[in-house]
Amino acid sequence: MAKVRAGVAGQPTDRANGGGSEVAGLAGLNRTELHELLYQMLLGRRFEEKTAEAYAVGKIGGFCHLYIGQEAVAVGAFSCLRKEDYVISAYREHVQALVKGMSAREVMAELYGRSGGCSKGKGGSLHMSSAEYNFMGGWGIVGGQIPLATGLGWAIKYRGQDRVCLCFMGEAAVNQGAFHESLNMAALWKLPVIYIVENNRFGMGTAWERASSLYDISQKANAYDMPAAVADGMDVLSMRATVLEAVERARQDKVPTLIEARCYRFMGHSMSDPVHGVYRTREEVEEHKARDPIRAFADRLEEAGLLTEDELKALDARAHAAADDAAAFADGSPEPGPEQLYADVYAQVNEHGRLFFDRQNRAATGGPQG
Amino acid sequence: MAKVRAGVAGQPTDRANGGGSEVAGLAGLNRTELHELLYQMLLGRRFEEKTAEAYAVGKIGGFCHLYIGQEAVAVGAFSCLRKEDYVISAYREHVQALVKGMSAREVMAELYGRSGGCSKGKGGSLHMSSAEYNFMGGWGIVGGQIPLATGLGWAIKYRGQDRVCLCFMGEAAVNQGAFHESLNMAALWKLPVIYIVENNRFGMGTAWERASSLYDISQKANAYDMPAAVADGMDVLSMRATVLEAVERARQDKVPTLIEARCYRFMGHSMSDPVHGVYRTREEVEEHKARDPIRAFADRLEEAGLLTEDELKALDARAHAAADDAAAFADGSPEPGPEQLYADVYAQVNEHGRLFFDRQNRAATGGPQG
Amino acid sequence: MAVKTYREALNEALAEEMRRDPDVFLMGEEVGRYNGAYKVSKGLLDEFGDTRVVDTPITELGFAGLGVGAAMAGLRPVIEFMTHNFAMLAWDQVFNSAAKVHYMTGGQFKCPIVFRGPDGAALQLAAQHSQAVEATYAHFPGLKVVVPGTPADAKGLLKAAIRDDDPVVVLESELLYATKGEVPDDEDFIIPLGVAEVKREGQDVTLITHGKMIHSCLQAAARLAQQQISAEVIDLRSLRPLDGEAILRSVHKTGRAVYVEEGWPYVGIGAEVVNIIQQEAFDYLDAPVGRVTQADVPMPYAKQLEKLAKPSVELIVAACQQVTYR
Amino acid sequence: MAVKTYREALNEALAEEMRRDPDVFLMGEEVGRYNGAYKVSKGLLDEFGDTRVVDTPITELGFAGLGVGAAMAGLRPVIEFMTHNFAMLAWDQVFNSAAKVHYMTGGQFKCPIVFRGPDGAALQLAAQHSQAVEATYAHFPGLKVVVPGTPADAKGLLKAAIRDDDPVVVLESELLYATKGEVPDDEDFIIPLGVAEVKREGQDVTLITHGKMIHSCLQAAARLAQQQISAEVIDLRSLRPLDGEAILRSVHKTGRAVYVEEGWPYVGIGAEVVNIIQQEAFDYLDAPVGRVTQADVPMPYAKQLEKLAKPSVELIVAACQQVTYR
Ligand SMILES: Cc1ncc(C[n+]2csc(CCOP(=O)(O)OP(=O)(O)O)c2C)c(N)n1
Ligand SMILES: Cc1ncc(C[n+]2csc(CCOP(=O)(O)OP(=O)(O)O)c2C)c(N)n1
Ligand SMILES: [Mg+2]
Ligand SMILES: [Mg+2]
Repeated sequence: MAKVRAGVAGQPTDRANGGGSEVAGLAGLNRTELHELLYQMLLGRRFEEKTAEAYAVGKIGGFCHLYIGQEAVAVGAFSCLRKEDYVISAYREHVQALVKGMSAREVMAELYGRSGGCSKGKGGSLHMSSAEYNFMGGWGIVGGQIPLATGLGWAIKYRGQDRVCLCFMGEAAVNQGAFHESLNMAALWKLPVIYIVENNRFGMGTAWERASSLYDISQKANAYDMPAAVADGMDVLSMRATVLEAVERARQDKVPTLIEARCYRFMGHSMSDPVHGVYRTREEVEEHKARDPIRAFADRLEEAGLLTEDELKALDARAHAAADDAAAFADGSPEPGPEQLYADVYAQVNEHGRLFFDRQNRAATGGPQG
Repeated sequence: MAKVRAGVAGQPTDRANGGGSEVAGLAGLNRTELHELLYQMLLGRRFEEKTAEAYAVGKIGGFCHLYIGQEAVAVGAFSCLRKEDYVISAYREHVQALVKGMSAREVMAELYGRSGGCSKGKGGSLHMSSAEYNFMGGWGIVGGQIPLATGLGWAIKYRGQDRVCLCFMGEAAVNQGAFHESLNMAALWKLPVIYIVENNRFGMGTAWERASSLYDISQKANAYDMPAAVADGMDVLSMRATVLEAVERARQDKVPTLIEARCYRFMGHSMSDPVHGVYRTREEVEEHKARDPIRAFADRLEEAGLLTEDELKALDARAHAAADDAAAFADGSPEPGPEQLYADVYAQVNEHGRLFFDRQNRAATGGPQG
Repeated sequence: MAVKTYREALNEALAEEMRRDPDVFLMGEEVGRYNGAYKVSKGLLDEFGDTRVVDTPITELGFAGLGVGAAMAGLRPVIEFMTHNFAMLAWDQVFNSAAKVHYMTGGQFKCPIVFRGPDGAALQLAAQHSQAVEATYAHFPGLKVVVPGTPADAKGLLKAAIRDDDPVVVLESELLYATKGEVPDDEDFIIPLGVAEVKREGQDVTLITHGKMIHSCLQAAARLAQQQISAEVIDLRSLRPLDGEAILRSVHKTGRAVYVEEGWPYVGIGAEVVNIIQQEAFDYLDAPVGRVTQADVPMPYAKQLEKLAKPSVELIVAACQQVTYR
Repeated sequence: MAVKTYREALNEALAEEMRRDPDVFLMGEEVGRYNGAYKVSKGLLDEFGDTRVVDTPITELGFAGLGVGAAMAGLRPVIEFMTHNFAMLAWDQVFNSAAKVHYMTGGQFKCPIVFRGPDGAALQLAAQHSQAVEATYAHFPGLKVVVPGTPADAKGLLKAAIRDDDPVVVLESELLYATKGEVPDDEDFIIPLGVAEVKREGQDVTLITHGKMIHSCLQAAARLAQQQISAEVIDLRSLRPLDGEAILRSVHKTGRAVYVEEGWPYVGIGAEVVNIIQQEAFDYLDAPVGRVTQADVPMPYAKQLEKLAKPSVELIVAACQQVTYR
């Protein structure tokens, strides 16, 4: 997203939050940059649709959590980042990996469990990551990534780097002790971490108000004397404006921020979960789908004369093509060989002693003897 | 403390907070009740002094954390309780055990590791408890008792009982995830638990402001939409008034409260820690000692004409006698026999299978063969 | 007797015990309105209401500890961990509270609590969601640990666990929930903790195992039978207490044994069973006790790698051939 | 060589590695201004300042996870747990994060972190403060685990752990901090992970052990010598990687072995060592491998009970007599 970022360096943040309606652009972004935001959202959507298809035919296994409906959150937020900034997230992270810069190919191949995947097929849906793009991972333990994010912020400060760390979590993770412990340390030590709570209303089947005694997530920041903000997670420009402010504060003053992004999950919790059911009605889902963040942003650009129907079609075609290409690549990527079973358990395989203890398995797979 | 409690049922809580200066009493308590409060504090003080002596000559071992300086917190708070109310605490709990009603003998014998101890010598300093008095224990894991307190509150509500649970913790425990998870559940489910943070300024050698990004502990309650209050933990009547209000709220509305009791630890963190050192100066300690809660309360009673010098001496003599008697009892109480090693690991020793696996040890100690 | 799924058997055990004893309640993530992440608690919210079937926030440490506190007050909580992978967040409360409270209070407070949920791998859930952690639970005195492998065992062991006065960890399995088997109807059907079962009789080699792996062992035994190797399959069912006699009886007969488990090898349950056999049946042994376990690696996601990582019927057969020198 | 305490040896290891590599930092409760709860980090705050010697709030899960994040970013954190009893609060980050991140990212992120602190019992600290938990750590692939028993080993192993690119758990001991021994001065003195040491040579029986128990084993060996039983004492030092060869070499010679450990017996390290010996030296064994461990109970507070609960020199001697049939 380097292109977009470059366009807005130094823009006053209050202008960024909607409003600016000169035909030249919107929210301080020019036409190309706005199209890029739209494209990223479309890419995410098409990629996830492709993922759902592949899952349905058994090419992808395990747990698989789609991001459909929440694209504006990642696209808006990451448009404020540089390549060297860190992002860490939970398990609903395929699209975030893409938006951080990872190729659709390596993400899809990882979903397919193939050696061309970003983690050679060892991580899968829950554990996308890229050392190159500083996408530090998908984490499968709810809240487990929050202390890690705090550590990434710690490392930035330790080294005096001009970086920030963005930490994504679902709203249900806020109730974990890890959240509390991390935010206190980040505020106490002034770490450049922006904690973004994607409040899509539900943790599996539990609505937020059934899990938390306080409704307003951003107010939790007061317990740590930390700045906070609320963003409309269905509006890519609102996300961008809110995160931009937090990122600037983090870069300049090394101060963390807690952001609640109010959004909605259009799909079931995971591929095995129905879209609606005991915990929400079809009507509720439909109501939110009417506020589809991609449709809404495209409409807004069209109304402002910043997007034509043909341009939209072209962007969408590009997104479709990228998703198709990713799937084709994944299909052709070889399965990891048996020698991969024991590879990567350790970074440093000791020449002394035994690190592994299952001779039988090792013999069967050609695993290490050390 | 049944006597004191009986005297104040239905007293308006604002009167309780100091002020009331008719010679008949103070803060809604009559002379006898006030003397009882003073006696409890004296008992705690003399008991702990005796404990320190016994520790110095090796009659008590392990970790040992004294309560000297904090007596007003427990005495004021527990004066609002009934016998059936639950209390649970951390490891600085000898005096709390006494004030909840346990005999000085069983607490001292436990410190001595003798069979006459409340836990037959198996728990020691960190783990005082009494099923009879609903003193649910000293806990050695910082913050570990907070979820348990929440469960005691849950049990009260589950059974529709007219009880409350008081949970004590040091201020350093507030940073633990267990605090966050527990307070959320207690507020969400409206459990009758009163969380009392004894803010004695330090967790071992770490001053509160070096461990928390927010200074005001009571404000942390906002994150859970929970009522909160601050009490002067050096003033037994302030403690009493604050806790009384919370207890009434808990009994009537089943609502939890977070109370910060500001106090000070006169001794080192534990018996092996010097009173002052790298983390605080002798002057700071002396300054706080000048506000000794026992001296201050006695002075106040004397000024109000509610206590004579002779009465004070008599109360103190009683406290000394109780502490001496406890030590004598403990000295005479037998050590637990070897058969105790395997007793109580399980409440239900199964007749099938083996529960224990160290034949050698079991043979040596006459332990169970099952 | 009726044929039921493992899931239904657990559900019945919960419902029956909740009907029988008003102090029993179920608490965990999604156990109520969602009917359980794996539908084990289906219908219980409707029958028992929301003080007895309680949806929690995602706070494993907190609600596990809440359960311990409630148990100290005399209730009988059943705490569901959505999986035991997440229970690690709560292990302080399991090991430092539940396992110790009765001892360190000199027997004043019982802790009749059940911690249950699926353990071990399902399919392609990768490293953080595929761990079999029974070796860790079983190590701690103060806990009891059971691992049912069939619907009948699931029902009988869970009921026994709920009625027990000590903390019991029940390790279920995602891949077993849909499996079927005969389950006794008797409302007091209980499988006492600490009683193993011979799931198949044999003469030449003893396959000792627990939980899901009994099915792999039974398959292996069938294949071995074709090779004229007669394998006895012993399902321990309970890891603490442990039915050492059942192990020894069989090893005295066969002189050869293989331990099969889903967990990692190093310091696994199998290591301890080897220890018991060599301590107490040293002179009966004709060959070292074999072991088949998960590969000593975090679980990989890719399907083929995962398959290689899991203890397979092939490896079990091979281990039996090895200890019988065939 | 100079005589130093175990505490000083650890302190030197930290200081030397921090001087050598600016990416190394120490974080934990009371490590800074207080100089460490057990004074292991004495003087380090003064020398290295408060970004490299960091006092934390009491939030074990949080700062352990912070360390893992920092390690993923390329730093080399040394995380001190005031004791490993409290580390249970952080085990999710140790087992689900540190032990798995390298594998599940396909090798993209290393996790060069050290988790250190005292393990096992001191004196009369009761059930929640007296646990030896190495069996649990060692079970998880992805971790390395070392347990130094002497000052020299403490220094050499901690330095090796800090330089290692994987997460290493270092289990120290409160009761050893003040013990003394010769420590090499060389700043590059390293004891490679996975190399055991013969602490005393002998012919009749092999005492295998780790950590604090080597001292009890050496005492037992001295007493056994008076009874004309020559015991060899092997200190494993590192539990993962494990020097299996050293075990087998000695057992081949003596034909008899006893494992001694401070932890609980059931599914303990000793069980696995028994397993290895019976797998790989079956034909050399003249008697079942003996074991001496903590009693299978939570640690009691009372002095006499605690003494009974701990593995004693007497029990070690008795176990050696038993396996040598004397
Ligand atoms: C510690 C832990 N507990 C439980 C789970 C099972 N689980 C996976 S996702 C989830 C819901 C999380 O909801 P939220 O944080 O709001 O994220 P969302 O799925 O809405 O993106 C649960 C309970 C888990 N993975 N980790
Ligand atoms: C989980 C855990 N971490 C660390 C410790 C070691 N420790 C014992 S007391 C203590 C300080 C606690 O301070 P605070 O909560 O303020 O209570 P106080 O001692 O002041 O009463 C620490 C760090 C522990 N017992 N448990
Ligand atoms: Mg959510
Ligand atoms: Mg304190």
